[in-house]
Amino acid sequence: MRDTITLRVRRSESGDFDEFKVPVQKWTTVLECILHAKQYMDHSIAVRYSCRQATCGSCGMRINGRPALACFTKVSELDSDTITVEPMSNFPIIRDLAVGFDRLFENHHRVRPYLEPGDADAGREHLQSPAELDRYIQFANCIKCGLCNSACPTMATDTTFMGPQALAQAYRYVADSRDAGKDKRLNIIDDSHGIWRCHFAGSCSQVCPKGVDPAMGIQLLRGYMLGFRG
Amino acid sequence: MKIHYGTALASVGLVAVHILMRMADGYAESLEFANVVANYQFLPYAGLLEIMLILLSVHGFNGLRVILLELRQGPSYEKAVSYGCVAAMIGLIAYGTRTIVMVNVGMI
Amino acid sequence: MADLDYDVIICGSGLAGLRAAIEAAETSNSLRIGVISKLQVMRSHSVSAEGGTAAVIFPDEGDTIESHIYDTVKGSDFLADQDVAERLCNEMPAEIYRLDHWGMPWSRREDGRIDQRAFGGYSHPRATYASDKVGFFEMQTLYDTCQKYDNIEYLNEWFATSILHDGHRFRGITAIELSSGGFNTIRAKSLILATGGAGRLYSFSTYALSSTPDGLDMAYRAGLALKDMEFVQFHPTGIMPSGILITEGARGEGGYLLNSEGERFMKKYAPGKMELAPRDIVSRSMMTEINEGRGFINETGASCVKLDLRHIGDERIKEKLGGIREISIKFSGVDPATDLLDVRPVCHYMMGGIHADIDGATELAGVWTAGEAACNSTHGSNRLGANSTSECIVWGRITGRLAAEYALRSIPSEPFPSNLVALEEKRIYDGIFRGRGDVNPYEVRQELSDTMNEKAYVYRNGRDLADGLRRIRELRDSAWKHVDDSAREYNTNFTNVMELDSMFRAAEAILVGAINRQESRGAHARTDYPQRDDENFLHHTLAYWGPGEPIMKSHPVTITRYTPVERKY
Amino acid sequence: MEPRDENREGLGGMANPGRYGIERVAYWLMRLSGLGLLAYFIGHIYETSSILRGEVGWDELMELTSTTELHIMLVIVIGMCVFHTVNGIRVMLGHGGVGVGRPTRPDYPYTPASQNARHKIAIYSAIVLSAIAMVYGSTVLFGV
Ligand SMILES: Cc1cc2nc3c(=O)[nH]c(=O)nc-3n(C[C@H](O)[C@H](O)[C@H](O)COP(=O)(O)OP(=O)(O)OC[C@H]3O[C@@H](n4cnc5c(N)ncnc54)[C@H](O)[C@@H]3O)c2cc1C
Ligand code: HEM
Ligand code: SF4
Ligand code: F3S
Ligand code: FES
Repeated sequence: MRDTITLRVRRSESGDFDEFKVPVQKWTTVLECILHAKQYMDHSIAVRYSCRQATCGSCGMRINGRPALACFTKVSELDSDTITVEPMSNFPIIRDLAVGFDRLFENHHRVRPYLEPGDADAGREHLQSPAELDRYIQFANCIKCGLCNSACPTMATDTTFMGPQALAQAYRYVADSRDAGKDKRLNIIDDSHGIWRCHFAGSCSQVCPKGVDPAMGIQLLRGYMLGFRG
Repeated sequence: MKIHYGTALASVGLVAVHILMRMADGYAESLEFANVVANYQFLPYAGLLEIMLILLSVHGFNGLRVILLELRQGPSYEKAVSYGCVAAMIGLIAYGTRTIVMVNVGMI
Repeated sequence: MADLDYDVIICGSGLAGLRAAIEAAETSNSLRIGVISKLQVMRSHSVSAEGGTAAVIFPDEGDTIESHIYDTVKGSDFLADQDVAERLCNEMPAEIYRLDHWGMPWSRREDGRIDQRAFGGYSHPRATYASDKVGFFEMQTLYDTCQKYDNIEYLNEWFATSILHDGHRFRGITAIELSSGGFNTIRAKSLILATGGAGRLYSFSTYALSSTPDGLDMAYRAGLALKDMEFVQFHPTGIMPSGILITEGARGEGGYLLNSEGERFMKKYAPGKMELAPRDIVSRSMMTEINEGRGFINETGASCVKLDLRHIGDERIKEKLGGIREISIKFSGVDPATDLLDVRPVCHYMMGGIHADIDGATELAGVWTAGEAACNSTHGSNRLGANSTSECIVWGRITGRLAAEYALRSIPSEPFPSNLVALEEKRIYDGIFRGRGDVNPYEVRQELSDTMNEKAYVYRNGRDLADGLRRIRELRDSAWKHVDDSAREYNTNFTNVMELDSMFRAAEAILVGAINRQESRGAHARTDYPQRDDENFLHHTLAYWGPGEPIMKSHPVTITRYTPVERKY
Repeated sequence: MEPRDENREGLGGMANPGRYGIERVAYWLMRLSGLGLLAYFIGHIYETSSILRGEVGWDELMELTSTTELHIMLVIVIGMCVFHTVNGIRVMLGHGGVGVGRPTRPDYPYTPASQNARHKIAIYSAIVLSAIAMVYGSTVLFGV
């Protein structure tokens, strides 16, 4: 086990990397390394974080080239003496590792991410079997970290693509047995920069830290639109 | 995109036939002038060529359009790409059709 | 300096804040509602809540609201205001169904009904759950539901710094936009403070790194009281070494706590409830075991006990405790289906907060407070698990409605207190941002929270507390007030110093409250005063800001139907 | 906002197949082969139009295109065509939601069901088939 590693942080002001030697232990996460560098070596590193347990979705960044959550990546897993952290691509940089999410939030908003009420009785619960729950629960795990959008090849060039995050959320609500808003949602994503811009490259699912598998959601959703699924 | 899938699906069989024809009587023979002309003048085959021409032009240029639309955005750019691709598509179809029709009716 | 204008401003976007936003938006679509959060709104600490939300939804199976009320009051060691507890329990069932209609993925029974699990201190399984990510799913449900309303605006990553009032009523707040560094005045007619708990006062903590007392401090500096701050909950099962929470649901699903003799030691302390006794009792029992030499030593050198979930089985763990399974495998390298987890009591909740009445109203007209930041005395001296998310939702709704109605009829006549804006700007920029010093504020923050951990943990005594207070004041007076980083954009060092500034005042309120309360009640266990003393201390503590020290007062407990008795499980 | 300000990966991000799984390679090959085929297709239409110039013109062109370089090109086109077709069928099925797995509760460590063996096998088959076709094509074109 190493006891120090070299952390390379991409700085937005210089456009270059700054290097820090940080101590690590068996459990040290990349976020802890960055915070160590920030707190004791160079205060000016800008990074977003909060929960430190992979639930808030704040700390997405590129770690050794791949999009990942800093708090959910242990140094010991990376098996390397240097760790390079860069801001997530396909998001505008605010400063250093902190990027702007306006577009992601907007796209999420666009797909009507809420139950459209049917004719159920508001005074009690909908009945929903565990099997029906399982049909959408994985998509409900999305923490809006944006890693998928950062990995997607369409996102790399298309500024108006809705992106895997939002499309997977469209599927999350369509697949919910309590929802009555399928047609409206399908209409919204049937846009020239909507669902058709996904080419099933799968990178979104490979980087998703929560097992959401947006690629699956998107293809299943498209199944409805192509008439493969009822 | 539905057009894209439709044209792709439809052309799978046709392209197969087209290529198999090259293989059926040997690659070189199939390309001899007389054989080629005979093929063109055989109406069903000419029809097949024409359909394939249309399908693949639509598919190919639409594919190109998709890639170009993903590369850059903006209303005027997108319009230009779409019209450009449709124009190229029509041009290619027209050009190919001219060959097929003229050979078919024996204008060589 | 920009100037924004809303009808209702909601400061904090956890469960309480977002629930309030929806209610306010529904009250009238002519209201402009601003939700301001120092994080991106959906990333609030509430996403970390794991185990459940308490409500009585199976009266057909023998559960009663009455029993929920009594459990809450008994759990609070009789310091809860009983009318408030009653309101919580009465309003909750409808909220569970409302969340269901908004898309909450509640875990289900085979017949399709919403399921519930057992939780500490309850006489019925009453924790409504969604796997073990209740808070996360609730946050998602509320945030997504917020998307329906066009009259809610989000101020993502805006750090609120002070409350503006004209001496009679609320007029606005000041806030810094993190991405640009701009200092802004936000005018509004009413305010809901939902800034959450402040558990990062302790270094071993289940809280998000952003859970600091700056929200509480805003109220405190505006002259509002902080109530019952000495009551800090220590959750029995923080996993080593990170302190991330292993939900009480793990014991609710049948987990055991074991000491180094392999014994389920809870049988000595709460034979009736075993591992599902209230948290204060379990945490004290664990510390007693550790102090008496029957603990384990974790790899990190800290002492702990073991949590055994193996008999629950891999499949059930995956189904009901998927989140903690992920956490233990990832962060501690232990699969709960095959190995024991090292756990230790960990700072988890603040019963105290901004003094509020049963409606969540504070002492300043136009300001309400809800959620963990508020202390409307639902939880008294010890909160039962699963009652906090409930409280957030119920008082989110109540305050959302009241603040919206107030905004609809409010026409302030006094001039806008621009002088306060100027004073605040001076406090921040001259006092803090451009302060001088050579002590690293991050080190100070670490030391402060280590001190709290050492001196005001599960068991306390007068000497330690006084020591802690002295240490905190020494730290405060050292030269830490400065920010090396002069950039305007996304300057988190600046916010760190602001947070640290507030931590000193909050820590002081906790320690002074704890020193004054010479009894043991609920989460506040004094080894030098081991008994509860209803004669002298059956009252709430209020702390008002004072120039030298906090000004301490007391406030009566509302007792409606249950007279205090000895608390046994 | 310009893509550059957004820190978009740009063409390089789209065209770099190395960092993710074989699915990303397939995506990249699909695009490349599509464009390649389009280019060939246009050339092909032009080529065949020489038949209008009678037997002489046709033979002239046949002569002209019988160079080794162009035969190599043709072999590549065969490969592209087979890959594009086979992968195209896979992609169309996938896009319709066929064989992408079905939603369930995900358990840590998460393995995305859509990135499953069926699709990986299909991608490898497409590559292998196009290799076989290329070998066969060269035997025909270059004669053995
Ligand atoms: C790990 C963990 C697990 C828990 N599990 C459960 C459970 O199972 N059941 C249960 O009932 N309870 C549980 N709790 C308790 C419960 O989660 C919290 O009490 C509750 O989520 C608090 O919600 P809130 O809305 O009051 O505040 P929070 O969610 O803490 O939100 C605070 C908000 O205020 C904002 N804010 C703070 N200061 C400022 C400022 N200066 N300017 C602008 N914005 C500011 C923050 O950005 C944030 O948006 C748990 C707590 C923890 C720590
Ligand atoms: C006959 C069998 C063919 C099939 C089954 C087929 C199928 C497909 C499919 C499904 C796509 C969409 C890929 C995606 O969205 O990711 C596609 C794209 C494309 N195809 Fe074809 N195609 C065939 C032949 C051709 C031919 C002969 C050409 C050339 C004229 C061509 C040109 C293109 C182009 C340029 C694209 C766009 C590239 C992309 O988006 O990835 N295709 N094809
Ligand atoms: S789908 Fe996965 S990667 Fe994408 S935002 Fe959600 S959690 Fe993050
Ligand atoms: S990476 Fe992009 S192309 Fe589709 S499958 Fe995922 S959205
Ligand atoms: S800090 Fe919350 S996801 Fe990493």
